[in-house]
Amino acid sequence: MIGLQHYLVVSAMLFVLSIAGIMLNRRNLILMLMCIELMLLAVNFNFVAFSRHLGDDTGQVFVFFILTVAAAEAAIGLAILVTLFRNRRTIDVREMNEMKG
Amino acid sequence: MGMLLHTVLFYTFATILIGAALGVVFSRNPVHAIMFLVLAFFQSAMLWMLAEAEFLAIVLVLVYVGAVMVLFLFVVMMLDINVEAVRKGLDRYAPLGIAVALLMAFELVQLIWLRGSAEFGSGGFVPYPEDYNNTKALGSVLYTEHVYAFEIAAVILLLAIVAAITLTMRKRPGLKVQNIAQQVAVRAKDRLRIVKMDAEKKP
Amino acid sequence: MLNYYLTIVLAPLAAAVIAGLFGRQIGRAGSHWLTILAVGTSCALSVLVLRAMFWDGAVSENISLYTWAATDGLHMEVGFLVDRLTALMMVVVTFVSLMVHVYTIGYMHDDPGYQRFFSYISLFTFAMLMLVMSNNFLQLFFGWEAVGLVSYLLIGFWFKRESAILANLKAFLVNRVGDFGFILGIAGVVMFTGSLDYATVFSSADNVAVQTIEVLPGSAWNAMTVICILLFIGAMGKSAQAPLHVWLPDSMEGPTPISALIHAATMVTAGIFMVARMSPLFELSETALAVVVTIGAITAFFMGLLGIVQNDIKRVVAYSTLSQLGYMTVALGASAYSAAIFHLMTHAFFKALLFLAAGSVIIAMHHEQDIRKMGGLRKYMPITYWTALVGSLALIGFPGSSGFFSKDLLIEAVRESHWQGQGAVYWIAYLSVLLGVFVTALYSFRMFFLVFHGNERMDADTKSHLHETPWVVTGPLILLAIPSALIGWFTAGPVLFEGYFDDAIVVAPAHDVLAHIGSHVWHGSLALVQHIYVSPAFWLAASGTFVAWFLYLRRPDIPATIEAKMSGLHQLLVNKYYFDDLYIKGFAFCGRSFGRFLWLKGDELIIDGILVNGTANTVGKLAGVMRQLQTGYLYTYAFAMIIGLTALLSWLIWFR
Amino acid sequence: MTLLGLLCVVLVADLFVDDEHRNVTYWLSMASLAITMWVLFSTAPMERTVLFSGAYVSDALSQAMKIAVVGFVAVAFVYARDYLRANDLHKGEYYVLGMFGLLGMMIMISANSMLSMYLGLETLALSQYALVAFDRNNANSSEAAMKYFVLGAIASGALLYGISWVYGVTGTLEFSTMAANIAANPDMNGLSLWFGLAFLIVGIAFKFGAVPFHMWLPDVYEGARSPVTLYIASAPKIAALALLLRILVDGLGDLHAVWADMIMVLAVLSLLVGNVVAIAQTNIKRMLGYSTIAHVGFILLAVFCGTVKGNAAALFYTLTYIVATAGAFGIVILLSRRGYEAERLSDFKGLNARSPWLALMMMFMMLSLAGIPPLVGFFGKLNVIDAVLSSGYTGLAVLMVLASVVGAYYYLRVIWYMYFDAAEDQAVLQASADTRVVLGLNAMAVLGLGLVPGWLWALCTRVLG
Amino acid sequence: MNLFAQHLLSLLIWLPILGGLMLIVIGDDGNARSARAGMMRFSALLVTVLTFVFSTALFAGFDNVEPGMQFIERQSWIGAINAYYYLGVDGISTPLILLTTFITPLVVIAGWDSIKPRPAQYFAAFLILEGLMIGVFSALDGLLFYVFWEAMLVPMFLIIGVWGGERRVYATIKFFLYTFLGSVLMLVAFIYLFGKTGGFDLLGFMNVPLSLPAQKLIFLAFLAAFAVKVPMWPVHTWLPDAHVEAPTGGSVILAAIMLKMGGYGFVRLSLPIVPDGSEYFANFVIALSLIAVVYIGFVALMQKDMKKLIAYSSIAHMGFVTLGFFLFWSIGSGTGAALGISGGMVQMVSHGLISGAMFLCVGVLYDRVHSRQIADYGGVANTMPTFAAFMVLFSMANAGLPGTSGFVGEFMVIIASFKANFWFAFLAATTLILGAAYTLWMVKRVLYGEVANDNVAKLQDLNIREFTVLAVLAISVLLLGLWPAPLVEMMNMSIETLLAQIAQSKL
Repeated sequence: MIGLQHYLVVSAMLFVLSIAGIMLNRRNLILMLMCIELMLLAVNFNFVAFSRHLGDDTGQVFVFFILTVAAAEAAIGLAILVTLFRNRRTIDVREMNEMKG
Repeated sequence: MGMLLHTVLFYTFATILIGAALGVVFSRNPVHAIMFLVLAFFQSAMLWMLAEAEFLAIVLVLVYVGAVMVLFLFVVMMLDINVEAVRKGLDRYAPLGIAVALLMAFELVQLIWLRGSAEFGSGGFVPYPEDYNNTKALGSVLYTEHVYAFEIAAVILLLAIVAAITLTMRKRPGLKVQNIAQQVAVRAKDRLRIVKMDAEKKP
Repeated sequence: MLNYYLTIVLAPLAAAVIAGLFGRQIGRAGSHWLTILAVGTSCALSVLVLRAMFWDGAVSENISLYTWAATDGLHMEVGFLVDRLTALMMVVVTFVSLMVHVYTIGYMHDDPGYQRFFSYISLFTFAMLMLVMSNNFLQLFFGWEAVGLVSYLLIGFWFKRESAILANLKAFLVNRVGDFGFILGIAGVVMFTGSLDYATVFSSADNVAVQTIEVLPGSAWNAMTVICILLFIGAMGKSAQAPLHVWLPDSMEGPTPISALIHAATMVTAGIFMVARMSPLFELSETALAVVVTIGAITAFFMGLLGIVQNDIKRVVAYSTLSQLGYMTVALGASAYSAAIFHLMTHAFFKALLFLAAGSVIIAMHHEQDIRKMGGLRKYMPITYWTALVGSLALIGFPGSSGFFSKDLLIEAVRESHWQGQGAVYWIAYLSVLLGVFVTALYSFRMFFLVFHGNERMDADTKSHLHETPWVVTGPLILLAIPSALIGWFTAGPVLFEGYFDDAIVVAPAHDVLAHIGSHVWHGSLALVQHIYVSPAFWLAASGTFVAWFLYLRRPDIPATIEAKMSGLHQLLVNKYYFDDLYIKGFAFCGRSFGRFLWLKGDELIIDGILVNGTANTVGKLAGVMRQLQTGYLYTYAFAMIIGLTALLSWLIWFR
Repeated sequence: MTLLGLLCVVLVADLFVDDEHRNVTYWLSMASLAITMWVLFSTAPMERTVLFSGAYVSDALSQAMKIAVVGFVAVAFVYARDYLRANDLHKGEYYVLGMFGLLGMMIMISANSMLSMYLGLETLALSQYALVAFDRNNANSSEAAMKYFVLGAIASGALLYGISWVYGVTGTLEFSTMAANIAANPDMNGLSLWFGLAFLIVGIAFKFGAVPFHMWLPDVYEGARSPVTLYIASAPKIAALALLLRILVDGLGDLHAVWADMIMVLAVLSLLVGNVVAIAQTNIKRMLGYSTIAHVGFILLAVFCGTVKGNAAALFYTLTYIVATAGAFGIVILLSRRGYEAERLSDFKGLNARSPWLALMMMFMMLSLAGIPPLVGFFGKLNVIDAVLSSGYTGLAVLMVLASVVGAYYYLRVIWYMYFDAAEDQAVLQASADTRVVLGLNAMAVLGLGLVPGWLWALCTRVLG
Repeated sequence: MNLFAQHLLSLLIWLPILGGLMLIVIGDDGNARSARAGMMRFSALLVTVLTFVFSTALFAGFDNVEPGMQFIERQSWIGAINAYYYLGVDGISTPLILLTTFITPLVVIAGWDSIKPRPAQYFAAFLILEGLMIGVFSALDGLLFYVFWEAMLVPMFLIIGVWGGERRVYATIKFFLYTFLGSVLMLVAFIYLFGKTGGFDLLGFMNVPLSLPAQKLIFLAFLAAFAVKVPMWPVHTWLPDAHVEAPTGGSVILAAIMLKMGGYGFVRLSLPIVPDGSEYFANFVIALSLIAVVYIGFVALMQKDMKKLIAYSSIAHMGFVTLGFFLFWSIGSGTGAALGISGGMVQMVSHGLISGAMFLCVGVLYDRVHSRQIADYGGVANTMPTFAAFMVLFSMANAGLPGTSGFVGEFMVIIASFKANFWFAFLAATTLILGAAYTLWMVKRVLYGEVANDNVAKLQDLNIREFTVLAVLAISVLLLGLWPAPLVEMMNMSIETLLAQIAQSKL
């Protein structure tokens, strides 16, 4: 019987993968942003699963708002990315260490 | 829908989902990664369908695949990132990273699968009643119970617009822009000068 | 009488303050007239006081002036105890001081620090009077240190001279070693009697004598012994007893008048006075008395020996002073306090005389002090010659002179104390003082002959200027020569045997050697002189004088031969038994090295370097290392967050 | 209260149109802040009311915090204006975004459910990201914004993941219901909930900048233009405290035993890392960033106690800390001029000779941050230590004071540069009258609150009681 | 008059502080010679002298037989934590307040024209410092005490840092952090006691029962604060540095008054609040004190810098203070304990005068030659006879010569410590030798001898200002040495009260 735990496990794996992606990614920022999207997806999975498990629609409403915010977030994130690119002509994470210490 | 079919479909979609996620994480080319991400979103939508959360499944596809991913793609294309700047093998800290990730995965699975069964039971979801309409149910609470959140969400979108424009819009000095008022206010004499001259030079 | 006492004490102080602060305004003559007037007043009043005590039989007075401080049941007061001991000391101090004041007019005539000098010696008189007139330990210590201060200032009077300022530092520090013991002794007195007042302390002395104190773990020493020895350490410093004697010869760097006043007649005898004053305490500890007698004997004999090899006229007299102080100390140890004080008095006169005579010679010689460059001065300086002869004879104990009475009876007392069977130390002490007589005669007349007789060894220029010194110099010489010669005749009896000191000096009957002598030996001054031939001391003195005559006038080549033959001994004597080397190269050097070690290694290296700055540097380095963690790379940041998250999760799952 | 939110929104919309006349924007936003403040005061002491189906709460705490955030944002605006004008950055967006952020903070402060909390948080976060990147021609700003954004997104991802677990276990998003559910059903207080809690703490700690979730903070402080740094360093800390108090105390108060330990570890690490690494800094903004981390340690330790006293101490500490920090950044801003950021520590050299007034005020700020009486920072520390000690943690108290000794060094260094060294830069310092007045008031507040801190402390205790 | 007496302490605290603020507000024009700077100086002098004049009312109105506090003022300050603006003095604090008000005008005069840059700020710092120091001595509320205690660091930090010598930054930061480190631990102890009593009343602290472990910890916290301030070995190393680098006035205040706060803290806080803790650690403190006397005595001997030498001698002298304070338990029954405490107190006052005077003497030389190295002098007495007379006097006082104030405290403490243990007294008494050795050796090298170099040859003797300052100090040193009774009697009753408190176990 496919139930809550299955969904949670899928979600957990997505979450861990996204985290791994952020940690291991040494290349460009866009991938990082994508991993973040993946992470939010994992979160949404959890909400959907719990919402269904509890029989409470609030969880799904939450997902709705997360999707909205994530869209706004993506927009701002990409805008920042663009300004960064304009200033530096690169989005390589390895070259982004002007400030440190 | 049979139980077995349900199970098979779940595992199929879940496998593809995880595979797609791996693809996102490990693909060399950003465009490929985006495509993998799109795939992952589709699979998620499928799984949510299986869980009878149709509205969100549709929204996910529409909003994410339709808008956000396109935005990503757009940015990737616009910035024209050199795909060759790929990693030459993983960084030396990668093993540590992987170990941490595995540890966390282990802990989460431990929680969900081994200890969680006691807390959540191992049964499936409670199916909705026959006349349940997911979209309608969500819609009905969204504007009543969650109107406050809804308004804030609106503000956030406004904020995102303001922010994105602030950050990216700029007036290029060389850009030619119409000035309607000026155009309307134009008088003929400003543009046209009538010059009287002889049709032919007198000999 | 209180007004008398206050005047005696305060007149010199006032004079000192005025001469010191306003010396420029009142001028040179103003300064010396003022101070001489003040000290003269003191002297006159002191004589009145003595007369009241001696002839009118006035009782001793114990007056408290004001409460210095009172806390915790301990009343620290300032006051006077004037008894016969005090009265005698007052006269001695003020008289010698007066003589020295007058003498100074001549001696310091050309010195730019004229007023300062008068201020100092007047201040000294005040301090010394405070010391002797005190009725409590606090004030005693005040006077004790104050005379030390003035001594310090006066030794370094010519502060441009490196040797002088070294000598005054040395004098002060060595005195401080003594004071170190002294103040501990006072603390002991307070601990066991709860009072600083003489009367209270003496009345509870018996009680103290039966108590013990644990100085070393497990030891139970008699409290009185500990206190007395500690007090005596103070006396050793001030009265320059071996091994704390080293400052006194060096103190001759000061002007001669103060050598006479401070380093011969008065201040150095403060220790003797103090022990005599503390006789009620010392009498209760035979151990302490034995220590006193030992130290005294060592000083008396060995310091005298050093006088033989000295060539500086003042240093010879200084070593003689050391030796004579040793005699007094031996007398104290033999419980013959009166004999010690009596010798103190006669010594004050004749030694001041000798010093002033030496000063007179020095003036005449234009500040040349080496006796090898003198000789035959008799004909140039008759007054000085005769007075010096009186002084020397008194010093060696020529029958009939004041020194004769005091010294002979002192030796007799030591012999008697030996008879009482107080241990072997008294035997040795007796031998020391006896042999010391010979030594005394030897060095005294060595100097006398070398200075006043024989060839004139000075250079021609000096010779052409030789003449007798002015009356302000010779006057005091004459005035001092009189008591030096005569005072013994009519004071020996009353002071020593007829109970002059009354209750001022307490002697346990078992120790009372003077009473024994008084009843068995003493038959009056004249009788003593008449029976001189039975006294070994007389013969020893005579032979000493003879040897001196033989070696230094008759056969001046012999001393050189002896020097060469016994070069080891000679070196030992010339180097003063290497005490100075021990102190300067030993203690002082070790102290400085130790200080440097503690400073550089302890403070700078360990505490500051390792602990304080080390900690600061470690934190700084840590900061440097920790900021490396902030690489600037986004993935590091994310990594840190995720590690943090994972750590929290792990802790929850496994450790909670 | 929602009125208020709407008011902001409306004003923001108004202002948005109006970015031709910069000063108008400034005065309009100041006016709107004033109105907001007036509304807040006029509705001031009220009973705890919950609105919007449990999404919104208004109580004494929220009133107090809102007044504070509005005030601090206004101060930030005042300090910012001249700087922005001088650096060709005087665009309406600073104020607009700032007011969006303010709105986010107020939402957070009044949130009674995870949903509104999250939305408020995002409102604040998004406007902050944009503010940091505000000077879009500045590479460092963009870099800082990017770092902030990515890490912030991760943190909010973690927070959301935590929220989902808490939701899954307790079945509700509302704090009061959540607390009631947990109290009614002790079984819920299990590992699953704790896991959710751990993720929540990551989100909260990030917002505060607690070690090891602090990495963004120095870079952002440094990279952002000074007025933005000032903004970020001030009011949002109150919002973060609201986040912490609402979730951990209101919602999950019964789990105190679990979260206290985690908070304590984070706090101790923050104290040590913040104070130690700040020593090595040469950039004053970065240094103040690390100092913030250290102060966060104090705030967290106060909350760690789990007592009313502790929470009140945290609030008091946060408020007083912001007063001093705002002043410090205000002076940093004032020292900067066109094309010149006075952000190196050495820029402060000889300030006493150039302007004794500024030096004196900066000294007040630094001493307050270092916790030297009678300045107000001392009483903040006093209250926190009191709270920690009365909960019985002597060792922690000792650690705190030792850390503050280490911390004193780098604050003293600023004073040292200002007073003991000769000036490298002789440019004349000028500031508009209102800036001077506000700065003066700021310094007076640091001193005056230190002399009579009683009422503020009483207030903090009351709103949390 | 009654109103005056009721608010006398407040007046003493706030008059200088407000005066200082006024100086800051008015400021100077950076020119030390201008009329405006001159006005600043005069106002500073006026304020300090006024303060001193008012403080004599404290002396006049002091009741020697009152066992408790006098001149009490009590106002609620921070109601929420029961902190009060609570002032009051007894026989222990009054002498120190008088010392403060006495020394500060002298310091102002001493800095008259040797301070070139920013004179207004300089004098303001001293005025504020004075108020804060008086505050420390008169605060009866723990929090108030701490506020004054800590705030005091700031002006001193600036005085050393701004007007100090070559390595002033190192010295002043070291000074600040060292003392700050000590005092924050005291703060923890205060807060703990607050938790126990619900208020910050020091007298309340004295009455609250405390377990032995708690007492030990509190004692150690107090020790950290006071030992650094005193300073005791081995936390003394800030002092030589601070003294060397500080301007003359700073050194004087530091040595004369700030060090006394440590000693004051011991008698006001450690002993009565944690008697059993004090008993437990008494021998430890005594050991440290004796180490200070002996060890530091040797270290002082080798110093090449006059100020450093005096600084080290201060440490050694302050060793007597702590020694005297902690003798109670070794003495046991009977008299002696009060003697030790009185001795320590007298030593504090006297050391305030003497070390201040010594630093002023060095300042006189420094102003002329700009060197503090002993080696740069020699034969100063030739060119500056008056100065030499003063310096010899103060050196003798420093060496503890009877008749000067330096003797009184040492004498009392040695007597008391003999009662406690022979070896305590033995080690303490070594100061007679060591103190004389390092002080007089310095005197010898600086004052005596031939004129050493051109700088010395060009020296001018004291001007009227310097003469006044030194003369006033000299008179007070002698007066206190010849008649300490008024001072001692002022303290007797309070010390008795204190001993009663110490004897009462709080377990």
